[in-house]
Amino acid sequence: MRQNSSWWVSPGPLRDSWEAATSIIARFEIEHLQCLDAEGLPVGQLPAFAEDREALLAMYRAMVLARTFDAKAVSLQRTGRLGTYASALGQEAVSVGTASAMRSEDVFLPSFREHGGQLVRGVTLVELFLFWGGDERGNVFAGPRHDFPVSIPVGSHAPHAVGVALAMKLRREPRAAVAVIGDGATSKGDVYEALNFAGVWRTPVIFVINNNRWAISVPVEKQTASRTLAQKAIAAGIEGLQVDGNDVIAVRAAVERGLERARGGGGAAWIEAVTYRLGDHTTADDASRYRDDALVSPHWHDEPIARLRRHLVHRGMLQKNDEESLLEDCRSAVEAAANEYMATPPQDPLSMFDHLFAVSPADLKRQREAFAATMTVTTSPRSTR
Amino acid sequence: MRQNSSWWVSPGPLRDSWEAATSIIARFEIEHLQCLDAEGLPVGQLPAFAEDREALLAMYRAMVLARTFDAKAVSLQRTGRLGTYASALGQEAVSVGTASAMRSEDVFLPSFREHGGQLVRGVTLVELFLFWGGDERGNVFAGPRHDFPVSIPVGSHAPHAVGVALAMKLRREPRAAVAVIGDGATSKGDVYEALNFAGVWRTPVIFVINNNRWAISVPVEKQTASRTLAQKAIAAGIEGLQVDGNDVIAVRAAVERGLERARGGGGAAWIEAVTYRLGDHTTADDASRYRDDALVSPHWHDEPIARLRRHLVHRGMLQKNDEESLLEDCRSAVEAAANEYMATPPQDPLSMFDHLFAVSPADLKRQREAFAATMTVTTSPRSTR
Amino acid sequence: MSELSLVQAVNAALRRAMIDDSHVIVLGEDVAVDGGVFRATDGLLREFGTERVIDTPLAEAGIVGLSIGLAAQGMRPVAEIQFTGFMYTCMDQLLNHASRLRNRTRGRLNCPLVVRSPCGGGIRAVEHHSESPEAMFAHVPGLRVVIPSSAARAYGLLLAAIRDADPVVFLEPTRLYRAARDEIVDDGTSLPLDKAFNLRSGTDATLIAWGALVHESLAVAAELASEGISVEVIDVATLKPLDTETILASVAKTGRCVIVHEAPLTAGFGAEIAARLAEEGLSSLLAPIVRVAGYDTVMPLPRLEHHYLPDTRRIAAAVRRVLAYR
Amino acid sequence: MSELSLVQAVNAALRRAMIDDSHVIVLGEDVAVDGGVFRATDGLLREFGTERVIDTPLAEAGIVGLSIGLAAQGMRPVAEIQFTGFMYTCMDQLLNHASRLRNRTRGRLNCPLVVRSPCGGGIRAVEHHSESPEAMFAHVPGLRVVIPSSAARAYGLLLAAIRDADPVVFLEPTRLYRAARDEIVDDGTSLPLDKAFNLRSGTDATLIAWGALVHESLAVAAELASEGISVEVIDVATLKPLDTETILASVAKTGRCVIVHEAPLTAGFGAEIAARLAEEGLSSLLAPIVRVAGYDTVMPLPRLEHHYLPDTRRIAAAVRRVLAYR
Ligand SMILES: Cc1ncc(C[n+]2csc(CCOP(=O)(O)OP(=O)(O)O)c2C)c(N)n1
Ligand SMILES: Cc1ncc(C[n+]2csc(CCOP(=O)(O)OP(=O)(O)O)c2C)c(N)n1
Ligand SMILES: [Mg+2]
Ligand SMILES: [Mg+2]
Repeated sequence: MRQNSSWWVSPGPLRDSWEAATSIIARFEIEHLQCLDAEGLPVGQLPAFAEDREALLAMYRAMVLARTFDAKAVSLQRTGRLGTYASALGQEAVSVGTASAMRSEDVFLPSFREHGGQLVRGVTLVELFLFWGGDERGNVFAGPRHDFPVSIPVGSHAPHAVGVALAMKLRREPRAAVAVIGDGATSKGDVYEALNFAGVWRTPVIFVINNNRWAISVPVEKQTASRTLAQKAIAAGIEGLQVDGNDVIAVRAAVERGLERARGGGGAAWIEAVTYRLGDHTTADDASRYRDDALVSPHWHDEPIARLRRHLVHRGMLQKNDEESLLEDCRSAVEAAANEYMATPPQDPLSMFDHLFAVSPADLKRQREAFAATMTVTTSPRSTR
Repeated sequence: MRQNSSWWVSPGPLRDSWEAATSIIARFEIEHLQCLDAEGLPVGQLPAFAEDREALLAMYRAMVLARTFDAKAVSLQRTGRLGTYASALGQEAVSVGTASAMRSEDVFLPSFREHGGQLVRGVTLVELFLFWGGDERGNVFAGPRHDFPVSIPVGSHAPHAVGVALAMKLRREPRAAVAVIGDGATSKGDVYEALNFAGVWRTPVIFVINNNRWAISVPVEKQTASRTLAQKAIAAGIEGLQVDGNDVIAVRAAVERGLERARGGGGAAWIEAVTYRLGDHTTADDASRYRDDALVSPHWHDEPIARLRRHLVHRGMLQKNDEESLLEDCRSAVEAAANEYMATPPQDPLSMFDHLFAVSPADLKRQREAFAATMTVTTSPRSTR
Repeated sequence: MSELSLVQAVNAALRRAMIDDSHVIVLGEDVAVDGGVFRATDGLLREFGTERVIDTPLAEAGIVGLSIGLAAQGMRPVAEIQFTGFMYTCMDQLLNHASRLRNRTRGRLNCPLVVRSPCGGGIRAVEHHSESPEAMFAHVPGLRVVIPSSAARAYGLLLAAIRDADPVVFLEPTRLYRAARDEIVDDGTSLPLDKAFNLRSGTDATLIAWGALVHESLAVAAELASEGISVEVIDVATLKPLDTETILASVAKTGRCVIVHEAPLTAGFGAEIAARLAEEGLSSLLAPIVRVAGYDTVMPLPRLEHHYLPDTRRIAAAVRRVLAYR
Repeated sequence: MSELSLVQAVNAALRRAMIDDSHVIVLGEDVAVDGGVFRATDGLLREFGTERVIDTPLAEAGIVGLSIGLAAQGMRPVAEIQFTGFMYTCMDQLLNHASRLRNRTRGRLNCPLVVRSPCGGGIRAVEHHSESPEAMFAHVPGLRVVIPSSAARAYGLLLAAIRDADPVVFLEPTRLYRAARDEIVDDGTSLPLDKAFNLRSGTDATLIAWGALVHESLAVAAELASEGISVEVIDVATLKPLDTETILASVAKTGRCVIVHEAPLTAGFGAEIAARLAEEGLSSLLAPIVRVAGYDTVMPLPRLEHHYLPDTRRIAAAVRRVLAYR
């Protein structure tokens, strides 16, 4: 029997201060994981993969590639050669750390800000440009055939991840699904429903929350009163964990552990990766309307690429010329892809009819024919960019 | 720095058993409240209202009235004089305890199994019969004008409760909204969205979860992996509490405390009341298809009316003849209401057109006229029951 | 060969599909242990086990959403939504994802999903248990929409829906669950998903209906036959894709058309059929089209429900009206 | 009097309504500090404060659901759903509750709620940002559906919607947000919610449209006028309740009718208009009705989007077709 617990005492006036006969029936803790501090120095022992220089360099390169892609995409958008684009500036560790933990046979279900992870998974730069350039062929993914395309309706892919994972579980495959969602997405009912399904069925699914602290103009403090996003897992009886999302080693370690548990039958995991959105929400957004630069600038010190670089340098794993050639590699890969993208002719407009059904119904075929007839009337198709 | 926490160790094989650099950043406890044990004996000191015999007798009477209504409703349904009906057998304490804690100016938003609470709020027996008899006038509520009608889509009224509470908060009224939902409803996204809104805006709303352990044929263990339903509040940064839902004193005490906090600006509360559905899901259900009587019978010992009766008898607050007259009162009130219900002629069929809009559009008026014309053609209206 | 009710036919088709294809799994609220609140999935748990017949938590959007994930992974989920009134929360998943996954990925991923749900009124149920939202689903590119009106058609069309490579919304009229019965050979023969059923041929007028009201329409045709009026009755069980040919051919013959549905009139699927006639069959029309539909009101609670539902009286009056037009 | 764009007219109407009635509050994602992603709510936070202009968490069903609670308590919530593609999750709340609360309680509770949302394509946006689901909302008894096509109509209709005692779905064509401009006197004058706008009178054919395509329709009428063809253009800005009279009167005069909308053809709202003509205006029709609509496909991503959207070429061809019919 207890009294004066938070329920009975605070907040608000205390009137009925009788000795309520309560007992504690459940306790929970939320942990935070960090492997590198802001200066790139190890905090405690590092996970095994961090002994492997190649593994670290691969992640470093992936983050740099993502950021290079990002800058190019923004500049193409500014000059009218790409559609509205969501930059991932400063959040590369969440995406890259997550995807680096996965096996190729796993399935990645990204939100619209996980370019880095998609690249790690084998989506090509050209595919990414095509997608953001408004071309469905950007979702064809010659590489990861089972990965999902970007999900635009926030959080709506969370239940898909549970279904993918359930299929794997029913077939007894040692695979898992990994969905990335934003902090804003954690307010959505479909995400919660997915989490609850994942909990009760112990499906091999990992939810990674890219907590970049903003949902467009809404800071995470106005998104939810829960002190951490990790604790939302408690509602579904799932293990939740918070990681430093600017620490790519920590992100990868957490997701790897989650995947390992999931493959071993341990069920779902929910990992909040705390990072920061350094740029605008998208190219259509002007963040200066709702947040001061002064709020943003301190976070530049924490950004994940510099942190890993400091770590690599500290460990003598990255020389100046390594870095220069890596940067140059990324730059030329991105330039080449951008050029290939821009040289790609648009799809045949008739393609809009051809992928709704495995077998087109007669009705739709007729509409296709009617459209084809109007096409031939037009002398030259209007410019598409 | 810690190691060997649940995240890193269990379940599943332990491979990367490096010393993960985790720290605990949040801790939570879930309390359980009981005021009367199964035998009706006090557990610890009782809340102030429990010193008041009238208050306890009023709750006792309300539970008995609800159960009497319930039995009559089931019997009318069985004989074709009422529609499908959801019995609240065994769950009267949740409903009555909750409503007894409320002030008349608060707003009650019940699920379809809270007849007891509705009666306490001032909904009449005749209104309840009309509603379950398939007559919209049963939702007119001469008494609690602002209370919501029963919500049939499970959990969908949870966001309404937040809106009602927000209106109260914006107007700085010391009022609160109280929504009752089932254990099954806690799986729904809209309920979670509502909870999250309530948390971040600290609206004066109390969610009471009637955890009767079943959602039709699905036991709560198959509904969610969360050990308690109370802990779901943690996801929204709200205080959660579990109470013994067969202990009407505990339910009322918890809801009263929640309301008091809410009125004092303390925001929302989420109270799981653990009880048991002793009957079928509804009159359309046959629970023997999915659960053994042997599973149910032990719960008869815990049922709330007997518990409060034992308590009252123990404290000398209820004599045999008090009880007989109380039972008789309830029975005759229910019989009178049933007769009044059955004697109530159906609404004018034209009424189906008259309440969609404050001002009917021309189109709808024309449909109404066309319908009226077909009505006059009919010689005698078909029997409606 | 045995006589089955519509709900038994659904059950038989599910069973057949599960025997034929191990990827078919059934999931939904109360579908496993309880066998479904209408018993549509009765016995499947016993026969196919807990990994193929799955009771879900109470969360319709999630059920459809996770079924999309299952389908994208090559499974063939058949999800039950307990009543069509609880399908509106699934709209987002159906419209934004199920119907689009193939197109979005140019065929790389696809979504062979069936969402079954009991629809329509007339069973004196509480609110939200009597909905007819077929027009909304039919408006969604990439979805197929089916509403059987007989046990035999339920069997054949459900099999086709489950075998189809794309998402199908399969609405089952509750009013017919026990009332409609047929002799059915459970041999796995499916019916095409794009052909309307000409149930009774006639020369004076065409009655177009689907779902439960097919029966009222047939009754009216029979009634009028006794007066020498010959009414053709078409069951548009596969609403989408719509079999315009069968409709146009019939109206070309009769020149007069009544369209019957239970859903509210405005923007109901009857409008689409009328529009196609006004576009492609205008010259055949000897009389204005008449729609007999639910009113633009909320279906009343049971005591007044029968006033809302189109009945033989209203249908017969409409047929007489189109016949009287000169 | 000042020239305002459509989005500025929306802003002005919101401001006016908030000045006039302290119960009006605006809520939605990014509506307060950011002023809305299209700036429709710009400046309202500064003027009316955090208790009347509320940034919400990211949860559309919840936003509409809690707005119903606010409305039932006598507030006048104007909720913004950031894009119509994210309104499908609100379908349940709109259809099962907002539209029914008054009827369900025989008028004891009611729901004066406006849900605003930018709709339609043509802004080269990512998927789900170009939807036209008006037909679905128009099918729901108890909802009003409005789509303005000019700044002035946006102003007058939004004021009317906010003052109306019942729920209104108010869809704003993004393509017109900056493109459509009018001189507007911000004096609080509203427009009726049940009258179609006859924007150009003509005698040879009737063009019926709503939303952004009203402009393409007007352009076609102007183009054809130079050839001596006289086309009447009707803007059905208040889709529900539908002003059938104005449509019937026009077609009675012209005998020929083309209906234009951006949403997919099948079960789009054009079907309802065609159906009403086939029911009540058949004898006026000198030619088959033609609908120029989106195809029954998913609106393509931006590179092919313009192939999907009905354009002046398709509309003009349709008008010529109905005119050529003898
Ligand atoms: C369901 C839904 N509602 C609204 C939007 C519009 N929108 C796009 S991104 C965004 C904010 C998302 O925030 P968060 O989940 O934190 O992801 P982030 O953008 O920060 O990566 C919003 C509101 C959307 N895409 N989907
Ligand atoms: C959204 C929704 N889905 C399904 C149903 C059908 N249904 C009615 S009650 C019920 C179970 C509800 O369980 P719970 O929330 O525990 O409440 P209880 O019936 O136990 O009081 C279901 C599935 C419904 N009414 N609403
Ligand atoms: Mg974010
Ligand atoms: Mg329950």
